[in-house]
Amino acid sequence: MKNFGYTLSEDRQINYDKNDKKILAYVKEHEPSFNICISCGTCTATCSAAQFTNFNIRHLYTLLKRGEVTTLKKEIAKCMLCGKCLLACPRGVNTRNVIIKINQAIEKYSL
Amino acid sequence: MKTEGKHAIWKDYQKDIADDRYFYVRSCVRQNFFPGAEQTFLRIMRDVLGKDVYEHPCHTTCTGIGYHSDVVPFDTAMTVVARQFALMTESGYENLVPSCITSFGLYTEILETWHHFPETEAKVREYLKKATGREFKIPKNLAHASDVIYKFRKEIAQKAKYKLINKNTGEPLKVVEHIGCHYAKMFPHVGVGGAEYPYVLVGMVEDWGGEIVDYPERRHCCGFGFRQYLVQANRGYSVACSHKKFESMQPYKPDMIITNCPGCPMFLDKWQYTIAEMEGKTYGKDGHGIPVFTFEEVAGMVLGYDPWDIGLQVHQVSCEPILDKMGIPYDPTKKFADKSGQFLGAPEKPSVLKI
Amino acid sequence: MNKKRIIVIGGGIAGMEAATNLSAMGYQVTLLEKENELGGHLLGWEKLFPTMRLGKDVIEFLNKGIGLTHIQIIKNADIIDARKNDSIFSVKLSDGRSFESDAIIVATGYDLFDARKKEEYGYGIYDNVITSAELEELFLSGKPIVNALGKTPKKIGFVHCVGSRDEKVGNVYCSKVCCVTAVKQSIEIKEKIPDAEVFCFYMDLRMFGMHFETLYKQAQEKHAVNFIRGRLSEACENIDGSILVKVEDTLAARPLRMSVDLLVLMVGITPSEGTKKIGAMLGLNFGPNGFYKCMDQHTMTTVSNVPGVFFAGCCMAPRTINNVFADSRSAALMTASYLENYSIEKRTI
Amino acid sequence: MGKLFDKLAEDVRFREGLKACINCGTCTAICAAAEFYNYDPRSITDTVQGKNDDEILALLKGEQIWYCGECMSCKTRCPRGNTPGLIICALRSLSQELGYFTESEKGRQQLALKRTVGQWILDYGYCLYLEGVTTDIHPEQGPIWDWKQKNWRKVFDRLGANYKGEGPGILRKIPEESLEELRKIFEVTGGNERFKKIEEFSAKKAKEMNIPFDQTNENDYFKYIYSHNSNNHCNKE
Amino acid sequence: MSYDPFVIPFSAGAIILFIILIYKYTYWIITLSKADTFKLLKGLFSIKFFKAIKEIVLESLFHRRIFKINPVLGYMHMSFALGWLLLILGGTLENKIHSHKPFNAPYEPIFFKFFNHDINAYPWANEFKFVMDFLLLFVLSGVLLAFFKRIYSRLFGMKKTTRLKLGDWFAMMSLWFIFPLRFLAESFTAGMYDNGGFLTGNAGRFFASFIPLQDVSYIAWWAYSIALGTFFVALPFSRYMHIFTEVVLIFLRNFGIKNCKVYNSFSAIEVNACSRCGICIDKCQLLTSSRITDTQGVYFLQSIRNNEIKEEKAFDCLLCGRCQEYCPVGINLNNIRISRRFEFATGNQNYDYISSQVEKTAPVIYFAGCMTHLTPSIKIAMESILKTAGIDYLFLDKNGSICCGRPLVTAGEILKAHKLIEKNTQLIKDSGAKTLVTSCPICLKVFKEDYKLPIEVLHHSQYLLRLINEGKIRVHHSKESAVYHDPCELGRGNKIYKEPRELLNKVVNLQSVSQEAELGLCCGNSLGGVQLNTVQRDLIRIDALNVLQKNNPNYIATACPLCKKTFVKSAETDVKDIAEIIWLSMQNSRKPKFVHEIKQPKEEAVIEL
Repeated sequence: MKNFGYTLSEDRQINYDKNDKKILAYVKEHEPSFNICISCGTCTATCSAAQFTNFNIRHLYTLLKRGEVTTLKKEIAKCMLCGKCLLACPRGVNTRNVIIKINQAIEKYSL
Repeated sequence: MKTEGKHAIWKDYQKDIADDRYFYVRSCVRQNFFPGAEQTFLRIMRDVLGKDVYEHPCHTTCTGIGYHSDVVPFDTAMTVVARQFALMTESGYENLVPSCITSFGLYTEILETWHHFPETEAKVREYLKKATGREFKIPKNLAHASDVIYKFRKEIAQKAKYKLINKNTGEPLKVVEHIGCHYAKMFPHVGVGGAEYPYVLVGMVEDWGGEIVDYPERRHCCGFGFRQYLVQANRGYSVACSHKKFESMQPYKPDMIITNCPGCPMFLDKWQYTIAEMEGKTYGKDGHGIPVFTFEEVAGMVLGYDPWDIGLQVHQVSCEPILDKMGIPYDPTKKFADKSGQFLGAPEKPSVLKI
Repeated sequence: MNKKRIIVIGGGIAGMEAATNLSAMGYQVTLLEKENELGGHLLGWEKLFPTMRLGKDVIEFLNKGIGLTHIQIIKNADIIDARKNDSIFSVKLSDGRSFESDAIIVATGYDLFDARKKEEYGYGIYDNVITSAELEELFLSGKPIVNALGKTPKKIGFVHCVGSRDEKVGNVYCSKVCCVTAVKQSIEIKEKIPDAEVFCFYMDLRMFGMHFETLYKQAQEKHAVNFIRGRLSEACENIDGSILVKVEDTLAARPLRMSVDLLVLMVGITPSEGTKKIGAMLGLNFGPNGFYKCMDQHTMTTVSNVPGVFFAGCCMAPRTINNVFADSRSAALMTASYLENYSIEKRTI
Repeated sequence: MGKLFDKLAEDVRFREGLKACINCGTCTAICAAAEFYNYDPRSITDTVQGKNDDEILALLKGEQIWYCGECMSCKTRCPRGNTPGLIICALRSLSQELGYFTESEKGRQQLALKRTVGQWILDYGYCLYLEGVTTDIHPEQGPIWDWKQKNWRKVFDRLGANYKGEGPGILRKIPEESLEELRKIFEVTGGNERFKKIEEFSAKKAKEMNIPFDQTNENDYFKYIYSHNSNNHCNKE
Repeated sequence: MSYDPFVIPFSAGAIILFIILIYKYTYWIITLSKADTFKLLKGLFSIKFFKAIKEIVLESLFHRRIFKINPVLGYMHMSFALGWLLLILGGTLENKIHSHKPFNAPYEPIFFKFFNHDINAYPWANEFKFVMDFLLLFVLSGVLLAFFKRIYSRLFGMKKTTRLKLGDWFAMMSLWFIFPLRFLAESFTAGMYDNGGFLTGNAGRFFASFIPLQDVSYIAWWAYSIALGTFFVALPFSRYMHIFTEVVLIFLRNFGIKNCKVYNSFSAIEVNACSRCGICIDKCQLLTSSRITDTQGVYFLQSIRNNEIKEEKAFDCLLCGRCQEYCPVGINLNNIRISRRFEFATGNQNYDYISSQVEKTAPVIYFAGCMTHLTPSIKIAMESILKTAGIDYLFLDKNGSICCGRPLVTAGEILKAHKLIEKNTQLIKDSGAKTLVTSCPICLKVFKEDYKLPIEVLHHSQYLLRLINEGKIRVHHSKESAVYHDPCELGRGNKIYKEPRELLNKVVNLQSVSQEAELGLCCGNSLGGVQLNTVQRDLIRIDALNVLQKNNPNYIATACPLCKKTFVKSAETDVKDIAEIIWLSMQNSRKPKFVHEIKQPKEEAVIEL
């Protein structure tokens, strides 16, 4: 193979059809309230971890809904499960359990 | 797919294209990479259609590539373009025909800007006067070379020796069209057929016997992106864009790609070689690439010009498969020969891409 | 019996209700409808948001009103001229008939946005791109939901704001009803095809009505409808005939591509041909968006610039059915006030 | 507050490009750069319309604004008639005018562009010039280009070009007086000023990074900016 | 030595039983951790041993705790345990006195009446006759109650009694038959030989009048033996395992061996020590409010014993601790629950972002806690109070909380929690403080239970009381009435019931509510209830509020930000944290002082005139 001094750039576009959504499916099955999330960001606004680091749980949820899990494991690890988001959520999503389920799914499918 | 739907849209985007006395301005990229194309254009215009196409020896680059690489300020670009206008005015022409899509886009953008911000035009006139003492009239008609060929596509079809048809099967050739981004994306009304379903190349292909295939990434940029290609560190982006297009068009098994922008054919041609070398992947039949042509070259082919006069030999992806399909005769020994027919030695073969 | 005559132009919800009210007050009412059936757009609607009540129930209700009164109903009425001489209005039809009246209620309604104008969505080109109205007809027909390939769609996309909030097509306003309609239709789709994946591509979800938000939540909770915040940029056809959509998931801040078996365009509400025609004939004022301009946004919504001409329904702006009922009745009152010289319709602000 | 915004607003392209953004994402959805870079024209448009100097400054100093390929696809689709592409042009101009471009890896590349395309324009009157495009820095041009380079005179002759010739024709020599006019235009319209700034700030940066720098294209700084890719321009967060 | 084949079922059963028991207990004992084994050995030769004996008598025989909670139930259990034991002892003694042999086969005392009919041939024969019959009657009364409890549990004031598994049915039935059969067997024999005490004797004579006793009595003895045998074999596989296990448990517990949050053999012993009395069932709000019927302590332990533990069962419990507060066996249900959750833990964590910088050192640390940041009024009140009291304190989590780790513990993420515990411990140590005050009982719990802090840890209610007593702050008593809601983690979790009430009594008229202190209700949002949905949580909150608001007090006082945040959602009454109430009272109590001060000069002026 010839060296051109560069390689094909990686595609950043979310390819929904290609994305594997088994982690999403696991979370939805074990914590159905994940469905009613409206991505309003209240969770992120109140998040304890977000006070110290760029941890954006709403953004992670949004990505997960599209089957985007590349950064999921690394990011979700920052959560301290303090449960503030759970109390703040205007839609009654069991945000705390969603995170627990995400972790379980990550383990289950050894992401 | 319902093509009548497209025809309905095409009706909304008719543009008037002058029918004679053109002031031709050349393209930097075309001259360097596809000199045969511009040559063919003039040949067709003058010899076949008997039109008056004037080229002023003193015209320069429009600086478009420099402008879109953001090293040339807008004022400068506008004034350089104003100078081209001046040359045109001085030579008594009114119909500007740029060979380059970037130029065409820049001219359009400038005229639009002047239309919305007259003070800018006034400023540019001062600049030009100050710098060169020249004055100019705004062109009465601005059309890209491909617009002009589109206008006379039927005449060309009548005079055609060959058609975009597989002579063995009688099937029309599957043609993928690629329109330069700056042709109509900025100003849909200046493009034949508009921005979403440009008709300029489709019209040619249809009238010359071919069949256009629409594919999902049809509108995607080839990836030139000016600074993105010109600086080596960014070329991964450039090639990735073309790669995306190839991946998207491959399932349709196109026989060839036709383009109206000088840069795109060069990239779509050369990137096939690069991707083959990088990824070991080719997009044509058994290891070959998909031949890429400029609209002038295709016009030349149907008119039966000698492929080596048109300059098909400087393509990286070999054109022979198409020539064979269309039944266009060619002398393989002359492909890499000079004017006198003396062999210059063949270029080395790529390790993956079949030629 | 009051001898005063009123012509109501347009036999949709607004026209029918206004006519009913005025006739009940004892006026001689003539109702002109261009089609050969009363009911307007409602005829093409199976279920209504947010309660999923059947559209035909509402039509039945309106017909009861007509039945209670003595309205002269003229169907297939193609108006070629309408004018006001002194205080008398005269309206001519193409079939030569003509009518006179002391007041006119214009209830010329709306047209759905022509989705072809959004070229990049490929409506009228790609077979599996349809409009919300076409989907509703499909529901109404009771036929199974299949796409152009005759297959039951497993992935369906709903594109909000098609022809609304879009300067490119010259409609800067919000059509008000599309958001909740998309939610309603996505629920219906899920009820008919439970294993389908449904996606709504929206910019803002304008759930302004009392129970709209509940419907929205139900769509998520009960039917797992997906909502992706981003305006569709283009739709292309894949080789298998499915539709490839390109959109930014603005909440993920990443571009997204997805293939759907059926793409439904939520077409907006635009001023109807009739609105333009009648408006020109009677010299009515138009607002910047081509709907009728009323005398005052807050206080005189149903009153026109021509004394004796009053507005009802979507000829003024996009409206929900309950709004239409409200202002067709208010139009009736204003008309009565005009005819009886109460002159409360003359107030200015 | 708004100082930088006002400077941007002096650029006619900015006034043309920015109406009022509703963050719908049509531009990003169709943006080729957004597919391969950490780039989001929507958020850039939103940022500049926020008029916050700090945020605009961050843009001017950052990588983002240099990702755009200026294909202008964004203009076609915007429901509010904005053109993020033009906003980018304005931001890039300002970034160079104020010397912020050297703060970012991609911005620094402006020097390379100035010394190739920019120089070719002034020297030859062409944006691209055969001699400049050699397969050692353009390997993707492939064997066919090598062949052409080896025999260019003959090939151009074969194809009826007027290479370096008098009068009209392909790759003709642009008359000296025309080139003079061109240079004069650059002088009066601020083209040279732009070039000067690119050179000055780059030299300054090279010193700061202490990488050897000179007027040729052979110096380490040039080679560095021309070929260095930190590869953190595409993350999926 | 007397023998008859019918003793085989009994003897076989007994042997099998003891083999199994010995196997199980030795296994559990040897798998105890080193530290625990050491405690065990030390305990055996210490006063603790006798403490244990005492407790065994009180609990395992007299069932004191059950008596306290439910006398009838207590009597039932006692009749079985104590009655049966005495029967065995009595029998053995009687048998010893009768046959002067040093050894007897174990079955001889059990079937004494079958083998010995020469009924007056040994000392105190009549006394024995009476006592043995009396004990039999005592046990039989218990059997009767048990029977009624099954068919109608309300009789015992229990809304629900434990649902049984097959093995349990088997064991229970055989148990129920044992004593009636013994009664019949002994009566028949007594009838034949015309002897027996007031019970068996009379019954015997009565039966003799219409049954051919010589035919049936032998069958009765067989049946009795079989019943015993069956029961013995079924015992280890049924809830009756608790009979012996509880004894072991009491020993170990007295030796200072504690249940930890990771499942170990001590946990196993606790699980087997559950008598499934079902007292925990009624105490569970998930049953009474949320209609969840299968997760209560008894079922949970049962599912562990049957290795059929489901994720939901592990995760829906509130960990409010009401059940364990009332468990007669004193099983630490919360920890066992957590230990099962631990098995679902993932350990995927990255807390490197947490800084380890304290802004200053101070004698007192105030740690608000995450939840307090959601209820700023508490934070503000505390800061104001501390400032007024002139305390030099460090607000450790002023700029956002590093979580204390308890929420992770409740989710079973023990390892993750310890990362946070380390980080916080470091910060606390670096601050050089002597006292740590927190507003959040959840934090308090973990600080006290899992942190090994060298300093004093107080909930603000304790600290504020101290400040008042030390005269550092002044409050005054208002006319307003309030009820106090015991937060789970503060009350049952940390056994802090007194201080908050004392504190409140200084400033308001504290009314009592129907369920408080140990019986205090959970607000429903306990972080323990990981899996509960909004509806289930709301039901709990609403019921709890109804109890609190019954006598519509001026406000509901609580001492936990989470409870406050939860209640305000739907309380008609004003919900205030103790700190807020104190701060309010402090502000009011300044006024009179102030007025008094400005009065002074006026009076002087009058004198001058």
